[in-house]
Amino acid sequence: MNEVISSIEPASSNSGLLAHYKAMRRIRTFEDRVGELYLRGESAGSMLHLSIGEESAAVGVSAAMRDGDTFTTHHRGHGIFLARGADPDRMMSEIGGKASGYCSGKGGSMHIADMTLGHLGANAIVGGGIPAVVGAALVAKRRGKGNVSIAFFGDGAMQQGILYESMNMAALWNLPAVFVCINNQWGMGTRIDQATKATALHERAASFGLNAETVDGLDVLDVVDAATRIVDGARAGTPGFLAVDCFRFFGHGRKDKSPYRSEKEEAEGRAKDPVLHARNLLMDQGVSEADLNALDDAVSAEMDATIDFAKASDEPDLSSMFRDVFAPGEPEPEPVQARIDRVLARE
Amino acid sequence: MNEVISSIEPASSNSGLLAHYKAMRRIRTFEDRVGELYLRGESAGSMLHLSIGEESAAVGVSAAMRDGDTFTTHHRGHGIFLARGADPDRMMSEIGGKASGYCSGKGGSMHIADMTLGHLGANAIVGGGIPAVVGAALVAKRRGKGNVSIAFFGDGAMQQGILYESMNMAALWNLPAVFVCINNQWGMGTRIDQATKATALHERAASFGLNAETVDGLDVLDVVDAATRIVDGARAGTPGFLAVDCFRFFGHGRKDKSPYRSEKEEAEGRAKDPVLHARNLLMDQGVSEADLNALDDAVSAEMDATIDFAKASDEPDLSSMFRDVFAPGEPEPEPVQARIDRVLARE
Amino acid sequence: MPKLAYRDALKQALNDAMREDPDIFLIGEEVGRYGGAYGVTKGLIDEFGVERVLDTPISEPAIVGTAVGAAMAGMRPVAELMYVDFLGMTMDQLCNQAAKIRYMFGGQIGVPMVLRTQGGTGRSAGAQHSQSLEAYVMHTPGLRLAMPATVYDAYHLLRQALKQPDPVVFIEHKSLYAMSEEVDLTVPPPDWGKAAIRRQGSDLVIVSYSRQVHYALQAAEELAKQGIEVTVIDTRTLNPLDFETIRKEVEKTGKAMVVSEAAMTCGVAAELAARITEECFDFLEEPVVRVAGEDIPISVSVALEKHSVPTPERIVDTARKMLA
Amino acid sequence: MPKLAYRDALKQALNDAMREDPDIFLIGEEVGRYGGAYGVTKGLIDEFGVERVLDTPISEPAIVGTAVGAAMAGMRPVAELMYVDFLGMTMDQLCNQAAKIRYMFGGQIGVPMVLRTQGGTGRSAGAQHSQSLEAYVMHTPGLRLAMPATVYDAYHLLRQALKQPDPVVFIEHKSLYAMSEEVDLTVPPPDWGKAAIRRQGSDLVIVSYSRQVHYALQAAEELAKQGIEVTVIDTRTLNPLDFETIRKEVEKTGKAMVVSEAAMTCGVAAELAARITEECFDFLEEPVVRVAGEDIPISVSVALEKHSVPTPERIVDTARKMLA
Ligand SMILES: Cc1ncc(C[n+]2csc(CCOP(=O)(O)OP(=O)(O)O)c2C)c(N)n1
Ligand SMILES: Cc1ncc(C[n+]2csc(CCOP(=O)(O)OP(=O)(O)O)c2C)c(N)n1
Ligand SMILES: [Mg+2]
Ligand SMILES: [Mg+2]
Repeated sequence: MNEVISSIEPASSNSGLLAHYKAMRRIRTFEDRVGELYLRGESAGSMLHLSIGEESAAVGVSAAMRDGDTFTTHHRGHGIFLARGADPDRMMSEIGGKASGYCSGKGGSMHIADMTLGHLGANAIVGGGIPAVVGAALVAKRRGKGNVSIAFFGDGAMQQGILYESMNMAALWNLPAVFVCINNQWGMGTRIDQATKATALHERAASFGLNAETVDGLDVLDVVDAATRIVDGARAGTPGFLAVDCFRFFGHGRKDKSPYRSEKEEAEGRAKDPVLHARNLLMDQGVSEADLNALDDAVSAEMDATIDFAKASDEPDLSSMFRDVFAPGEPEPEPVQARIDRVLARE
Repeated sequence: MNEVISSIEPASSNSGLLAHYKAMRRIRTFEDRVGELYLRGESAGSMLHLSIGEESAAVGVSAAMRDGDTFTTHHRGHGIFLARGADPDRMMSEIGGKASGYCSGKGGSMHIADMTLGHLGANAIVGGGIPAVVGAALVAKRRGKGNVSIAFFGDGAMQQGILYESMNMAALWNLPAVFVCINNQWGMGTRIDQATKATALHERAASFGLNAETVDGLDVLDVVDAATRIVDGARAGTPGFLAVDCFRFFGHGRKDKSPYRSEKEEAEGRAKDPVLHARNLLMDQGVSEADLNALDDAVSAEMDATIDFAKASDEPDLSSMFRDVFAPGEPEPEPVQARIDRVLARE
Repeated sequence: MPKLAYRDALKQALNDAMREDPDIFLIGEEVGRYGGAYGVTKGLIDEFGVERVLDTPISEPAIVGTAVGAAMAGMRPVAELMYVDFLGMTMDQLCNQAAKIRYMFGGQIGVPMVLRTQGGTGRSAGAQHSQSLEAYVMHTPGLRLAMPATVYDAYHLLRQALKQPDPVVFIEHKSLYAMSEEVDLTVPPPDWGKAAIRRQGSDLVIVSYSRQVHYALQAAEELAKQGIEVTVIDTRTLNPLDFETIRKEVEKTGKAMVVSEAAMTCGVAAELAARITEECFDFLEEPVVRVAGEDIPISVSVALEKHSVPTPERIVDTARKMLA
Repeated sequence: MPKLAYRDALKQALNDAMREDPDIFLIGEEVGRYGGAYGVTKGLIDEFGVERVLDTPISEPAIVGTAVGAAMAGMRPVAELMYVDFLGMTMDQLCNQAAKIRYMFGGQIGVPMVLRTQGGTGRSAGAQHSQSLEAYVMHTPGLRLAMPATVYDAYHLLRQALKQPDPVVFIEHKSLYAMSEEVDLTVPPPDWGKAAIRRQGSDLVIVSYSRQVHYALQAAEELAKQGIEVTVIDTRTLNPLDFETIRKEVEKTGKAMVVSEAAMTCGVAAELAARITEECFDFLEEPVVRVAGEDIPISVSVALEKHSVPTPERIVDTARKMLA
């Protein structure tokens, strides 16, 4: 038990349910904390999208991944990044726009990335991160180390044309690419059946020649199984598509109260709680509530600390503003102020 | 027989084979003539794409259309426009970049249009004309006159994402929209199976909820039947997709010798000649070769005349250059020369 | 006089225009049930129904393309792009189709559509949700471009845009939505394409548009305290551009500054500076100075974001140097 | 010295670079079996195989996005956009992704890709195949932009582009592909980002790039006969822009003309004119004159097309008026 509590290694496909539970709990708790930070107006960014309710997608697919695999996420990608082993402190401070964050405070929640973990980047453009995995998969195939590249996106992105162009190329070239649609039923205030007549999402991918499945996200072990099939298929040269059915527990943004959803739908949706479901399964399997509470507390403590870390971190220095537009060593763009001063100081 | 020869009305779904044959023959002959004009360097435009081999798609689908229906075409759309009743003289002079052309010489082969016939425009952007039919279908539905809007495009456009966005919207809103893919097997030097693994093109459309079929273009009557099913379905509120299998007889452009195609493929492809096929059927049905020759001669004469018309037409006047950027009555953009002169004549 | 918010003036304009013209309809993401990401279209779906307020899938290229087709077929669509930052997905339909159709087809038909969108900084929305991309539009022949700075203009420029025979890109500023002003909408508007002189001074002319007009006016207040009187011109539209008003004012003072939130290089400020210089050269005592956005992406960091675009302080400082 | 065509110099550059760097690969429509719409990549697929010369479906957005991902994953893609006119479909991937990734991610990674494309008039290819869209690129922070005018530069600028750590948009001119020049490629190239003085004169400086450099040189020949000596600067790259060379020359003559095929309003000519004016104001005897493309779409009509962009005649005429 203890080593599970202390470990923050990404759970693998043969980790037990307890490890998956912990991975999901860490996401749930992180999102709770970042939501509070945001509501207190202490996070940078006017937009914050929580993945609460989608933890099994992040953890289940992550379990089918291995070192060297790369991935892109969308605007609701905290969970996936955590499942892949992200440092929650540096995540929290990046979301807070602090210099100690993953992207030195320049990216924030929607543009977080970490090359060392294969995270090629979150994206604020719906569908924007999808084609990059085709390129990364192309390279993975060249390098021949058996790695895959996975794009994570929401059901709303199913209506972006670039997804079909990307899946077609991946199929044409037999690339180790996987397209994971986290179907939380909603895209802002639009329910999936208000965005398309074709709600059996995997059928579209199948029509382009990919291995395609839809899995219910309630039980993380089901997601692990389906993801393992799809991801292993991709490693073997047939790109795949996986839709994970779940529910967006909160609003689109943390402040959105989802007035467009009925009480009934909210209640039914929240009933499909993958974290609670795993917890109950564990208790059925004889894990004591005390142990689970201990684990939850340890996770809470870990995540509370991220807030302190973020608060204690500095804002980025203004001198960093012109850095990173181009590579180190390249001249930085001339600041407008410098131009003005030179122009006016000419005499 | 004679009235058929003299009429250039678009053939309707209950016109006999003879009318369809004539419509196809007119396309074939027009394309022959414009090809000659081009090879002699007398047409404007460095690009000319002939629809020879695709006549049954143009005529067959056109037969399922009626007055008030609108359509967009692609860069190989002469045949469809002719089938809808275009004046070949004004087509030829437009392709020649002459003032007497449909677009006053500004558009040419790839940007020809005629609002009076519902032709919302050819397009030099592969897939560029597809979403416009969703908008036109939206309007047709509002107006309630039972009209449809049809997008014609090639197999290469099947790999453009905007097609899927457009089909999805048409399905979502039950629009009278039809998507016709003229599958001539090639996109420039890329055979369809080199552009996608999913060569059963209609399956993709079906996965988005459209009525979708593929029909062999050899026999124009088969195309008429399939097109009538699909188009009538669209009039009834279920958008449709039709792939017409055919072969691109010439190169991508008239000067392209298609070195990337084998002798064998060329021969087999050209054997699938919808015009010859219809002619033979007519003879089997007892139409005399003499009558058919007479018809062909009449068509040749008509098309020869288009060349003379185009040649006799004037180049557009330079004064027309700044016209039509904005609506009549709006100030025209200031010519660069006028700006320069004003700037330098300031003292 | 009643106070009205920029956001509500836009809604009012849509509401009034839709009642007048049955061919106007809205099409875009979240414009209906959700009421628009910034609440501009809230309630319109109840007023006009799903037939005239179309919530779409997330398919920007097809949304703009659908509007193009609907406009050609005789209606007057108002397509909404939630953020101007998404323009990059739609520029083929906007610039190769909408902008060129009248010309390519020899004047047979126009594309009377309005593309409503919003841009600019101020919400710490990051590099892909904070841009000012009006230069892409202004550079494209065949497109009109309006960028309202005031509540009054939010209403009247949108009403006028909805009467144009050609495609209009209408760019709102995300930081102005909540701005309220006392305004009498019954005052007849200036002609479409006319600039407005927001403040009259004798020392320097500042030419701007959208949110930066307010920064220029704040700067003008401060400068007045220091004895410097500036004229502030709000171009209101960038295509058509009312250059005559700019010329007259610049010829009076001989000094001009252009202020734009867009990246400086090849931006709107470059065009305005080049145009003023070539047309008013003999009157200029100083080079036209560009106070524009930095040539960098916008950070999510509040601190970095703020300094990525012009500030009232920089406008004041620059004006003082120009008059030193 | 051997004669080499612009088209073949480009192929040579790709060939040499691909032999040197195994991580370079080509990806685009018809770049392989067909050899490129204008024949630039002909034969490279035989030389390097389908693994390094990838023919793609017609999916511009995904082609650019794939290149972005491959570049981030450690290779060096050369994506081809058959016509710069198709940029509109790809600007999200190019401008929101490729251009901003290094910055958004705090410098963790760059996107060392080259987007090869071609633009300009001269083939009566119509409104959607004849544009000069470099201003969209120049206005976007994070992108490099190279536009070779000579055979030598076609080779060396492409070789240098293939060594850049950041995304480079490389725009060829369709009317230059067949141009042959006697050229010694072994002469070491100027540093990346340095402008070239193509002709030295004392009366007027003409700043240009790409095909218009040749029009400027033709005009200079003619002007010389009339006793007017002009300096012709070829910027070679627009980002980085070698302004120092421009400044030095303009300060010598006090007169400058910028020549660009792109539409005038908000175009590259606007930026160059604004920049020259603000930096060289006290040296200018005349306003910087913009000889640019008309603010209209390009017609398929040969006659209209020719007059939609600058001609040597107009450059000559304008120079004479400037010196009158
Ligand atoms: C190209 C683009 N269009 C629209 C938006 C605005 N937007 C942000 S998230 C979102 C909904 C996305 O829904 P979905 O893909 O299901 O993801 P979810 O929010 O449910 O996780 C929209 C419309 C955007 N960011 N990018
Ligand atoms: C967006 C875009 N990409 C590429 C091209 C160049 N191009 C013109 S036609 C063509 C092939 C199109 O093939 P298909 O759709 O099958 O039509 P076909 O030529 O066979 O009629 C290509 C690649 C273009 N005009 N537009
Ligand atoms: Mg969703
Ligand atoms: Mg084809």
